[in-house]
Amino acid sequence: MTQHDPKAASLVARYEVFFTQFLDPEGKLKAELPAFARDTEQLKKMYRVMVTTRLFDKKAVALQRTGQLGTYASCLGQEAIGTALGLSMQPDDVYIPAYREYAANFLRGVPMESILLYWGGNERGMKYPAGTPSWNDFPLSVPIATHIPHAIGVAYAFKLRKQPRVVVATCGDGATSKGDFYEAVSSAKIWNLPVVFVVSNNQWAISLHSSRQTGAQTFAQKGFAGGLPSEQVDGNDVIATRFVLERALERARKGEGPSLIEAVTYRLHDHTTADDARRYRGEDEVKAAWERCPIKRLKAYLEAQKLWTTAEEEALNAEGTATAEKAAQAFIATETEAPEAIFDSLYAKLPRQYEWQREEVRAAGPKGGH
Amino acid sequence: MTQHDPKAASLVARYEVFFTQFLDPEGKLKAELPAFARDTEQLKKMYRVMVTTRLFDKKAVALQRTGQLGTYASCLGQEAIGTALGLSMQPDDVYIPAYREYAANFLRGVPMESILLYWGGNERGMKYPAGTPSWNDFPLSVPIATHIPHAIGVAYAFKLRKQPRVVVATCGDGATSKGDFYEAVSSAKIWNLPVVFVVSNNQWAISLHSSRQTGAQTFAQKGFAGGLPSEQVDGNDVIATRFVLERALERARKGEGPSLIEAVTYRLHDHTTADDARRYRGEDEVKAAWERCPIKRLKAYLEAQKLWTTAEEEALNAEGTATAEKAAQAFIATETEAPEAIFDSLYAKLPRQYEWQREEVRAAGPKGGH
Amino acid sequence: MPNLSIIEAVNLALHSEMTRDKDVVMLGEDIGKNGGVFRATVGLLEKFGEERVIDTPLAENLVAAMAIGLSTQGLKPVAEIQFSGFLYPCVDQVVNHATRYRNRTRGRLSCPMVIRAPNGGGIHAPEHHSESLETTFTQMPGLRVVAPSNPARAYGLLLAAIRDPDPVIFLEPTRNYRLFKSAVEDNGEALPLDSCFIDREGSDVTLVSWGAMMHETRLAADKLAEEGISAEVIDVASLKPLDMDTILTSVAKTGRCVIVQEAPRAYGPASEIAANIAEHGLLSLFAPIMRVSGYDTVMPLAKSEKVYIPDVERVLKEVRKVFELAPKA
Amino acid sequence: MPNLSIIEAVNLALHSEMTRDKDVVMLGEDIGKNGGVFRATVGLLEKFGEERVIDTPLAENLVAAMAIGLSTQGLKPVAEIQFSGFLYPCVDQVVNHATRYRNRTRGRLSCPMVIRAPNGGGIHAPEHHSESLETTFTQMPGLRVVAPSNPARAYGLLLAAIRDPDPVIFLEPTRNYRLFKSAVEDNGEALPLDSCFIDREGSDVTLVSWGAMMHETRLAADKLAEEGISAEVIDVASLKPLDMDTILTSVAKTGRCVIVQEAPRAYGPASEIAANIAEHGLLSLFAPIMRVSGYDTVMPLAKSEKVYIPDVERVLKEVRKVFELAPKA
Ligand SMILES: Cc1ncc(C[n+]2csc(CCOP(=O)(O)OP(=O)(O)O)c2C)c(N)n1
Ligand SMILES: Cc1ncc(C[n+]2csc(CCOP(=O)(O)OP(=O)(O)O)c2C)c(N)n1
Ligand SMILES: [Mg+2]
Ligand SMILES: [Mg+2]
Repeated sequence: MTQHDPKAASLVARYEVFFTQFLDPEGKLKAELPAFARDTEQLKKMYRVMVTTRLFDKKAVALQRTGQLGTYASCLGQEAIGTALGLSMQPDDVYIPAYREYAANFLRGVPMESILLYWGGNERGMKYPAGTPSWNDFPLSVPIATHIPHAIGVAYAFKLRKQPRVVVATCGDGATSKGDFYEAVSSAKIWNLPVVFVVSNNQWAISLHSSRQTGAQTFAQKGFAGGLPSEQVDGNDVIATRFVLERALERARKGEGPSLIEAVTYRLHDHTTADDARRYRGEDEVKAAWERCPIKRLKAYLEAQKLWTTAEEEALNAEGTATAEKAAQAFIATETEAPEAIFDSLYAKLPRQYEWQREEVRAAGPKGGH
Repeated sequence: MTQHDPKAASLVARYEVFFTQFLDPEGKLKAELPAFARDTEQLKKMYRVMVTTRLFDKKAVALQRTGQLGTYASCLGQEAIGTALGLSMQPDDVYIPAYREYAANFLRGVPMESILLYWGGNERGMKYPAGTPSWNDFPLSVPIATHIPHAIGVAYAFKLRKQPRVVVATCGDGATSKGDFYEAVSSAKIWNLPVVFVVSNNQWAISLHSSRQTGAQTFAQKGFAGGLPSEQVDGNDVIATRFVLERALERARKGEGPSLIEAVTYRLHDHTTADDARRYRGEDEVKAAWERCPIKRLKAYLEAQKLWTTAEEEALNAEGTATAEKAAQAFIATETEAPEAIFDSLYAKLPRQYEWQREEVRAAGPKGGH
Repeated sequence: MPNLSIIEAVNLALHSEMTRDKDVVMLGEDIGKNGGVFRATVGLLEKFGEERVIDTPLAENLVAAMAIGLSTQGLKPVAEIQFSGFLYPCVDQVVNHATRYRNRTRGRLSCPMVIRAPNGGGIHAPEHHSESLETTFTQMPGLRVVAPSNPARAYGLLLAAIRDPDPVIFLEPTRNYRLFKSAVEDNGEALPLDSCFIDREGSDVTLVSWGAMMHETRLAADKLAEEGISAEVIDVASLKPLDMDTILTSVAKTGRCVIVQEAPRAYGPASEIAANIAEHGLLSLFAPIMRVSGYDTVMPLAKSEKVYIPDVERVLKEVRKVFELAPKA
Repeated sequence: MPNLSIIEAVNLALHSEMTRDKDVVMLGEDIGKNGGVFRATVGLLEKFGEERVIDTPLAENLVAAMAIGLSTQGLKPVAEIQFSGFLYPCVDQVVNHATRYRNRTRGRLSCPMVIRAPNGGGIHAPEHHSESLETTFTQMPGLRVVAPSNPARAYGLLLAAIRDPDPVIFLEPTRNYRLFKSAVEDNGEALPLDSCFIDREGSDVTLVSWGAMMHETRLAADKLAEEGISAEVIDVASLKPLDMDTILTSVAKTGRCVIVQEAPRAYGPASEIAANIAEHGLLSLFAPIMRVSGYDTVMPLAKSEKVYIPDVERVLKEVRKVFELAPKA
């Protein structure tokens, strides 16, 4: 750091990054729990969602390995963030995700098969069910970071209409390198918009380690570039993650403006099923990361508190496995759309100029998928 | 600021923004001067460059007002930054500017008429003279911010070749809202590149006041998003500006990496000659800004120190006016290029496919400019 | 009916539709107090307030993305980009999101939005301020691209663009913003977004153009008339979707076609029109289809822009070639 | 001579030129240890070190801009973009800077750089991974756009692209990366960047294509041969600048032309080729110029991509139309 001559240099601004954690990797409490986490049912619910999500993930990977699903991005090890997101958002809020935090999608009403359909290459997947909170959510975004600034427009619409709604936009550590991420962060506070940016720092962007992604010491501090309250949280501690999220969402809902949260986690799986992480990272690193797994730690805490029995665990596993299996069947049973469907949601009404193309496709009939 | 539970939250990082100033608006010393500024010749040189630049600017505006020059962006009030830049850079360094800091261009060997030719719509303007430091500099960049990430590539080349050269990229406050600016800032430290980013915060981006440009309290703190040593300086204090610039350049040259400097100044003129600032800002604001003018304050200091006489002032004005006049004449005397010149620097060798177009243009002959 | 310039007609359309529909919002750089660098948004801030007339930070990619976000919520954003040369930063957002949200959510989300920008050269502006961007956008599925050529069409097509349920790129003819005035009635009536306009009827040759180049094209038609050649002039107006029926009908009548564009020649809009004629109208052609265009060069700076922009002479030269190859009977 | 796949030929060209010229550097996402998502850069990091093989942060606009900066210093950067759908963020940097530095400085600065990307669909990849981007770049003055269709051309054209003193967009046929192997000699010899290749000689009809669609085009020619129709197959290879001479010579011989592209139909590359034929080769045509193309839709997800991508049947259908209108004598 630069040595400043106190006579010539005056302090103008100071920014600090804090890291919040309630449950350490062993499941030991570090501080008094927030209200929601003193409610046993809430604790069990968070645990159930994480475990069920992991069982879904296992099934999805299995489907891909057996040629029944396309490239799939696993959420293994990141279940806490999606769970905390889903539980801290209100139904009327809008979720603008990247692609990994499936637990949040599920909690907002997205059927598991919808996620499978999307990765399976069927457009039906992103038409979420009407009547659920997910109806207003944005689809999974494969193009990295470019969905984030949409949150500025959505949040501006809420403000314009004086609606007490909040937008939550998520992305990965790699996404923070794109201008799209920054342009949203830099501008959100100009209008004091109700938006919360969440960076799931899972340490890797495919093969690039987070330490090579930027010169910044933390991803949280990127929020300072927009003057946002910005902090780090242990993204594998579902309690801490939900706690800081609820705080940020409440601030936003009360009109106190945007914030940024860096949730520190770890991608336990390959980047996607098309990736082989052994090319670029060591087994030890991954083994060490398993020790910080979000499910393991909450389970340890619940058991230590005698709040969770082996029977409950078995029931949950059986139920979750069945749910995932049912979703897989529903996915497999879903037909590919009619060929001409590629024209039917292109415009509100297909311009007459393109009708002959639609007709050609309809007449040619199905070509068969892969 | 968020109240953190000390048991749950630990401090991870702290960043501070300092503002440096040696000469206050009245020209009073606030701290002991850095070495270079204890040399009277240096002080006079800085003063001469600023005054000469202002006289050039006056001439350029006059040429535009009389229909002899196209749209022109005035540097009125910002002469200190360009002067400090030009004097702190080495000949082998590379300057990647926006468009306002003409003093730096002049100090690096760009003839005044080149700047006039550019704004006059003659491509010859950006072909700087061989043999001067400017030969390796980048042209003025009208598209905002998109030139900044070029500094990453140039600085990387210096590092790869182990050359002790530094890249200086400048932009305005408005430019900091573009992803291009951020992508450069975020990545520079990954490779610890020899680059210095300079933001000339002249309070306005055409009609948008800097307070509406971003939610950030300072533009300096945007550097924290890339982990850069970042600071604010009084951009109307040529001594302070040169001081922090030389410090940053030295760090970069020694291999200690990139930095960001926000030079706080004020745009005394309309945005360009095509703009009328009275539409969006009050006269009082401008009047107050004149009190902080960089030339006025250095002159006050020099006179207080009895280092500057009325005779010297008159000589300088006469000389500067003559120089600007000579440049204007050279500009007016410079012919428009032959029509076919629009093909001659498009590719190293024009592909045969386009030769007929060049021939058509050559055959048609000059069409006359505006 | 007041006589208005094109820029005044644009301004009138914006006032008119913002009054009619409170979901219409404006956003862009310097559109508020400053009224836009070309004054297209003058008076909107005063009348509709800063919540609906949004001065954005300096980031075109953000402007496009923000418009997308606003539009998904049922608002109808009209974004201004100061010069079409600064539309390039919007490309990714437009092609990867604006044109796709409806499709990828099978109708759940949609983007009723307009991005307006002055297009083309001829005003001696600085570097990067005089480009012709049609081709950048006309190739994008799910998009509409409109380029009006006179005040009444600017008014009616802009209303249509704002009311259209899908994204529209609206390219305004920079150098003709104030070139002439003609009658514009503020009747709130939109013009169709999928049809060419027959600007002038004729029987010997079809001249096709749009936007600013319609001016030179009309002058060329005048000149040809003096020479006893009757030119039918078609204003494409909506480049995407492209109304080939009107063009093919005209070519079937005249047997000769010259297409006039300011954009660089290679892979430009004129090529699409020519290709369609070569596929569907070949048998009615008496002569090759000629294209008048800008050159395959970077848009020159002010002193040389006249070298680049096709003038009436260049239009006439190609028309004459056509009649040399296929003389009037 | 080893038999290589297209991706192996690309990798060989990179190894070969980095060995030959120490100013050649690679940059892009995951190109180092990971060897690139398609393995195009495998082995480069190990052989040439991380200073010359640069893993960049996740920002395509930065990758393009960094390549520009490197190239102005006399280095020869070869940037990889993981999928052509992610080239859109590079558009602004390419059109506003890479293609202009030489021109705007009248030769003082220049950008000898290559941006490589896999292009097109057919591998059941996720959303945004299967687009065809030719038209986005072919319209940019000062640029070269290349799209190889077999291993030997991938090798020779990539060497030429790296050695070219100006920016080149190099679009590789994703679904054919590993489709077949053929002989490639590592002789360091570049192929011309301004000429089409006559892939197969014929006399009855000219089939024009490039990149991945050359495969279906060749299969169509085989089928036509069985039917006694002799098709001349032209691999455009370099879309910009476009070698019309070779195409026009062929059409003068055959009198029939069908152009095959994967990109959406409207304003696509085929239209430029057809327009040039309509201007310079009209009199030699026996029949309309047909275009086989993707549809004017967003590229569908994996299950429906076959609906979009032209197959041999669609190529044959257009060819048959041509012979119906102009039967073989
Ligand atoms: C704009 C863009 N560039 C590149 C890619 C290819 N890609 C897919 S995921 C990914 C890494 C993303 O890393 P991060 O943001 O950390 O998210 P994570 O996958 O780790 O959750 C890349 C480079 C893409 N999908 N979009
Ligand atoms: C990409 C881009 N968008 C918009 C413009 C139009 N424009 C020219 S200067 C300017 C404001 C620049 O403000 P700032 O960065 O603060 O620099 P200043 O002019 O104040 O020195 C704008 C919006 C442009 N030239 N480039
Ligand atoms: Mg990651
Ligand atoms: Mg400014």
